[in-house]
Amino acid sequence: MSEPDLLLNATDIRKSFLGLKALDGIDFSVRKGEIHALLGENGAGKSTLIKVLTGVHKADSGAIELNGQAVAVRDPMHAQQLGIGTVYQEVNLLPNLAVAENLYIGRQPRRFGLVDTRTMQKQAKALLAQYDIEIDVGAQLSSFSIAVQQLVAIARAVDMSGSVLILDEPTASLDSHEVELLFGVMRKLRDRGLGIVFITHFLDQVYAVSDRITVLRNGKLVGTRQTSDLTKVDLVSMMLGRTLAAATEHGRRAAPQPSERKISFSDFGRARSVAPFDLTISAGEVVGVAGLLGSGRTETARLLFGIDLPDRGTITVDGKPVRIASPRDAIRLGFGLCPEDRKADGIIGDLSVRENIALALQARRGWLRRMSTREQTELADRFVKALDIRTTDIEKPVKLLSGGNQQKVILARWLATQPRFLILDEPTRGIDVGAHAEIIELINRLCDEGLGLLVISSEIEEIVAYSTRVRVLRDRVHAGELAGAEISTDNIMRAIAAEHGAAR
Amino acid sequence: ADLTVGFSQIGSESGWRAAETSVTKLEAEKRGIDLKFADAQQKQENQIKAIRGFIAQGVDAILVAPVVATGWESVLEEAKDAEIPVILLDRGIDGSPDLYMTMVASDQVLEGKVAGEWLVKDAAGKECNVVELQGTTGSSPAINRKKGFEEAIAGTPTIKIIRSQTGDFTRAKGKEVMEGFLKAEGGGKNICALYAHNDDMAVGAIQAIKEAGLKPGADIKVVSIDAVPDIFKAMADGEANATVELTPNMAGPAFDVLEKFMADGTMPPKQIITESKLYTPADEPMKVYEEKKGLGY
Amino acid sequence: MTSSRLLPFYATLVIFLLAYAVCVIQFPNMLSTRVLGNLLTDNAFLGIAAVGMTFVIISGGIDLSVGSVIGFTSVLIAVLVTWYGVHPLAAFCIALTIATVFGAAMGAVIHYLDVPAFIVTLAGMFLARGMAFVITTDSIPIAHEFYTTLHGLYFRMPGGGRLTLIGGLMVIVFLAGIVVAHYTRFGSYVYAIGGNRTSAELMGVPVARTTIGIYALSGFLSGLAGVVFSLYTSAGYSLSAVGVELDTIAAVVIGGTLLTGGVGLVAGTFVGVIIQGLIQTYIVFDGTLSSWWTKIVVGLLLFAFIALQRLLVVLSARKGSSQVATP
Amino acid sequence: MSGLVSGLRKAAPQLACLAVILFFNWLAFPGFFDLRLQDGRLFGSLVDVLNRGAPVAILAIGMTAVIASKGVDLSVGAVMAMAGAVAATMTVEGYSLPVVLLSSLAVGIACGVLNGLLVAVLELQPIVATLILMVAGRGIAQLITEGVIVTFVEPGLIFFGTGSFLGLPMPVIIAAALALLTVLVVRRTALGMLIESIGVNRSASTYAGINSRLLIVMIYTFCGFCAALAGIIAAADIRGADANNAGLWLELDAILAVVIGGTSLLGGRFSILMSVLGAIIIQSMNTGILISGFPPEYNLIVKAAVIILILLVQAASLSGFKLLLRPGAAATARKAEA
Ligand SMILES: Nc1ncnc2c1ncn2[C@@H]1O[C@H](COP(=O)(O)OP(=O)(O)OP(=O)(O)O)[C@@H](O)[C@H]1O
Ligand SMILES: Nc1ncnc2c1ncn2[C@@H]1O[C@H](COP(=O)(O)OP(=O)(O)OP(=O)(O)O)[C@@H](O)[C@H]1O
Ligand SMILES: [Mg+2]
Ligand SMILES: [Mg+2]
Repeated sequence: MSEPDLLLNATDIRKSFLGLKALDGIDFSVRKGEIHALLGENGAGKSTLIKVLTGVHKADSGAIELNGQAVAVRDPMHAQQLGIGTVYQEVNLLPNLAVAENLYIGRQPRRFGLVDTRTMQKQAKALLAQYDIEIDVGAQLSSFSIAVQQLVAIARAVDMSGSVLILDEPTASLDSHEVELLFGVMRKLRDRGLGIVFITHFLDQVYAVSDRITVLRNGKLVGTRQTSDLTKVDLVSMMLGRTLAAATEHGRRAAPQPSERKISFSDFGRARSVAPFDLTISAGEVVGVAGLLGSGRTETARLLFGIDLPDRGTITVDGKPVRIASPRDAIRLGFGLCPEDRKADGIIGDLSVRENIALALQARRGWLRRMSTREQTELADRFVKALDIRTTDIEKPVKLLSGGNQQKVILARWLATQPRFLILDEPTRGIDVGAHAEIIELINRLCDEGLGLLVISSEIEEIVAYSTRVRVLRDRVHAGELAGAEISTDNIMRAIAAEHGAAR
Repeated sequence: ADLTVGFSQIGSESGWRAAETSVTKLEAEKRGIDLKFADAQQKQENQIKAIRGFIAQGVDAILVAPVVATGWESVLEEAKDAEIPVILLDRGIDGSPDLYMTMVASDQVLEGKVAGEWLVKDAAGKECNVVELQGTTGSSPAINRKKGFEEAIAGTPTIKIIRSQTGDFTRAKGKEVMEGFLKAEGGGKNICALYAHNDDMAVGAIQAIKEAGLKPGADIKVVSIDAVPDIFKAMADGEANATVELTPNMAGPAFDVLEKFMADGTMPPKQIITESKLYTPADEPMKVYEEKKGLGY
Repeated sequence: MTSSRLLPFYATLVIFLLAYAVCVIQFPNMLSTRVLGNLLTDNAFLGIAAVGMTFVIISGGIDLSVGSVIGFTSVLIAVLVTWYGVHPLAAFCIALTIATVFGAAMGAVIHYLDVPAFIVTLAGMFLARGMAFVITTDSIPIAHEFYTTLHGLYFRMPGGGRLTLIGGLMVIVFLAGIVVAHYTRFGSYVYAIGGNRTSAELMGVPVARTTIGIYALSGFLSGLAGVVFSLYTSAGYSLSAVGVELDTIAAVVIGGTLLTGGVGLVAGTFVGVIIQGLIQTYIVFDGTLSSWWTKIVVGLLLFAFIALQRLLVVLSARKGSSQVATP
Repeated sequence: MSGLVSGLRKAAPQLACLAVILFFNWLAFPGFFDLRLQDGRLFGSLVDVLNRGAPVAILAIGMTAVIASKGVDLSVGAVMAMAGAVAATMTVEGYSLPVVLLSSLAVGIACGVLNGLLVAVLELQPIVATLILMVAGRGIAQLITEGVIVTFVEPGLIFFGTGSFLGLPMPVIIAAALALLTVLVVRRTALGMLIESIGVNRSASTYAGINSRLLIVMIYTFCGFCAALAGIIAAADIRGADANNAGLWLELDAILAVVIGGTSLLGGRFSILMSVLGAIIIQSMNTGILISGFPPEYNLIVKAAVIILILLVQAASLSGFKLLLRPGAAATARKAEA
């Protein structure tokens, strides 16, 4: 009954978590030689579907066929044996192992029964070269940035996928160069006859590579279409269940009135981290930070927020000199930072959504002045509504939320402190179009109220969309700044590419 | 010539042990012996290490208070090869007597027997239910003192051990276990005597008996072993009835024979058994208490 | 780059050499083959058990049953050989099998019931010691000619030191441990589980099999340590090796392995064991410390070693790479 | 009211275990549940369980905070010995009771601060950091007493071990008061949440502005305080300081109590009252062993069996009995967090 070129066919998949129907009768199929985009809002059930397909979760009901034969995928190892390679949403690698070991664990080349490290490293080098990564594959994975780790995860999954490759938001925090490389690889694999499942929130990327689109909403299947038959507007309304008013194109903010309320960092730097730089952020300003992977953007943020201490430089807030020796000092001055690595530095997984949102505010108040549970609940309720955080209730441990919703929780944590200066490192990573628009709108509104913002993003369109100034980093040096009408995708690209550094 | 002697002590798990250590140091000082002391913290492997260390240092003689009877052959063999005489303190070891020069020890079985015989005499044919506080499970004094006591009462069917549990040689456990015994035996009404493998446990148990509203020494007789100062105080207060002395001065006789051997090569007898003297309230307990207090118990 | 992982190991090694030099300056006798031979022989059982503990700790677990299993095997062997006349080799096989199965069972409970290793192995610790008591509370000497033969197997080094069979066995176990940790898939699984169990599972690491294997290995090596202990003392005693688990954990950790799992070296553990032996030897050579000062000094030396190690690691990390430590 | 109900539901497996153990105790000794009032004081095996369990319960209260912060404190036993030694020697030397108590508690606090600094500032692994004091601390305690059991007769100090108040033994009163006070402080201030937060993810907590270093030092300090309190009680109970044996191996009992109470050794969510319940379970088992009349060689086997029983009950109640029938269910549950 199945089509001949059907690789993977899942029918009527159901899965619920404690009464929450995460998947409610989903049909999903992957054909030979296609790239199939799986789309939907945050919490729609995309990752859950992937986990069911790869044996992480057991479906409550439903059937999965692989190459026309019914299979019951026992666990991820079994899925791998069946030729399904997967990159899960959060980077699920082993930071304490070498890069090469991460790529080959469980299938290391052996000589005389022992692992042949030299061959393994040679193969690993060759594998990563396809993605333009030249790194010491013997070094620990944790010594590389999230983006590199993501690429390693992709390289590993691609290398292992015999027939199906599943990528759950692989491009979040990759820059356009890496994304292009990845698409190149995906197309090559498609031409070899693999079926690829691709989850993303970047609609441009969907149109750039995919052949078919399946949309989920609230755990239900909305439909599957040929990409060529579906316009962007229709796609968005399929995903959201409504049309998105004007949210897709947002006008650039005008530079705010020069204000006395400003924060200046001068001659700020740290050896082997970021070269000394000057940076001033006035109230109402949005400074975008652009640069290639490893150009020092995250390190700049860490420096500004007092996580790493500068070797040199001074800070003044509203003209008065201040000292920041820890994140606490920064927070006391009204700073906030949404970190890039939300799993490691952002969420407190076992605590509830409510507590996660209240945390920074509570920490600032000090332990003696506890926020009452009611106060916390009100706060959390307010932000759950404002940011449209999808959760069954605010007492749910935050680790059980979908990736994009976790990101929103962290954003809420900082907004709750009513900061005057907020640093966002890849803030829209994994956030869906609808929420994306809402968050940008929120940012705009906050800036109108006098918030200063520093946004680090790999998505240049996004930077163009809301920055009043753009800082460009190259090789750990603040290499240039664009303002006003200079800000455009082309100009930023050119600034990034100028004198291409030796770092990569 | 000054002698250098290595002393491998088990540890400092009890007041008696601490006293033995300080008496040994005192005796060595008195005789101008350079004593190398090593505390093994209850571990045989540490004692073996210590003995090997002494051999490597080239001491003139070694004193060992073996934590357990077995397991000394190969290390003592090495000492013999290095021609260093070894003297055992407190207890003997299994294995060839050639391995050591002599042993200065008490007879642990006898200690238990003396305690048991006292009880047999004291009970004078009346029914007597005894509860027993054992030492650390598996330790040789616990095994031997139990054995000796049981031998002594074997011929007297009126005396029965009704409960026996370990109190780990400590005061705290002695008290806790005694509390349990008292509860389980009708508030202590069924108990006529307590036999504790050491005084520390007895002292703890005496408190438990008092707290249960009974009179130790009268309602429940208390007999124990070691003769540490605190039990004499209890005896003076009429709360304990008998204790069997285990002298902490094992080193004195050891040094005596050693000096003689060094002087003219006299081989001592293989065993020097210390006295297991019984003390009762008749023996002027307060006087003994004062005597013993300075010894580092 | 790769050397950053070896850093704690080098630091430990340097500290050991320094400490040894200090000892020798104070007590020239300590520079003798006798002392070196003793370090190997006297710590053989500790070292062997510590190899197993290293794997357990790298995997993010802990095994508190080590000391009890040593005690249990030594009693079992003694009873089999002395009371039942079993040949020692056969007794070894029986004991090792039981110890391995015991470890595997603990691993299975840890994995399938998803309970902390701390608690499971604590129960294991009680159980093994309890079984030893039930077999017998007496200490049982072993007088079998096979033991005498084995005792005769040593290499006399110039200067009177002995490289004994059990000392050599420890070295072999360490070498094997290093190979398993770094050159087998099992070894990489151990590191993987310690790094992040969930990720390891998602990456297709056979977590169940590996966890059971790790504790089985630890059980086996504890059993082997028990065999060595029984050779060392020619006896079996239910109270032997009490608290050895803490010594092995300390050795493993001094050797630079993180208790949080995922990071560590078998070779580091070797240095850790030898350092502990050195502390003991130093105290014996000194010979003036009272019982209590012995404990205090052991604690202080332990602290000195660990603090120095951290200092070296932090200093060279600061010099070596651009890596910024997370707060 | 609903809080009580949900609390009871959460405690169901532990309460079930306790009930089973108490039932066996009753089988072994039919008078187990008897209580009688004498001289205004309650007597009975149940009171004994509480009384004997009090030191471990007090240790467990401090240990809970430490474990919730993803640490562990092995030194509590040694700190008990030190505090007891200080209390006893100072009493013998004639210092007044308040001075004695304060000094003794100060010793515990100092030890806690030391542990906290080693963990938070030097960033040593908690097990190792506290192992140092575990070894050295007992030595210091013996140094204070010079290896002797220092016996004292000061009724004021003894009252803390064997006195009674409101019909209950003092140790029980102290433990209960400490537990309630701690719960109050931890839940009425933000401390509880902050501790859980650093226990779950210290890095993220630092990013959120929590002073994790200070908090960790505070936690270990509190644990040291609890240990000192337990040490005073233990010494007062036997009217003497037994430096070598006081608190010996009690750190394991305390950790066990915390884990039985459901706090994960990996840090995070904790409950003080549940840890106290854990301590009571352990003591019921110990008392049961004492009154059962089994030969002592079987003590450890019984202990192991009870721990295994508790683990099984907990595991079963966590995910229903299907877990036992279908191995791997726990693993699947864990994977869900990926
Ligand atoms: N283990 C779990 N327990 C309870 N609820 C869960 C669990 N895993 C996922 N959920 C819930 O299931 C729903 C679907 O989550 P899923 O991660 O599949 O969303 P998603 O489509 O991948 O979203 P995103 O785009 O944000 O990644 C969410 O509401 C989430 O909170
Ligand atoms: N492609 C690469 N090859 C080798 N090393 C890289 C690469 N990309 C990043 N790195 C390393 O990763 C580390 C982290 O860089 P950092 O996080 O400051 O960069 P970033 O500009 O924030 O980039 P990202 O977008 O990854 O966050 C740096 O040490 C850098 O050298
Ligand atoms: Mg997702
Ligand atoms: Mg970055």
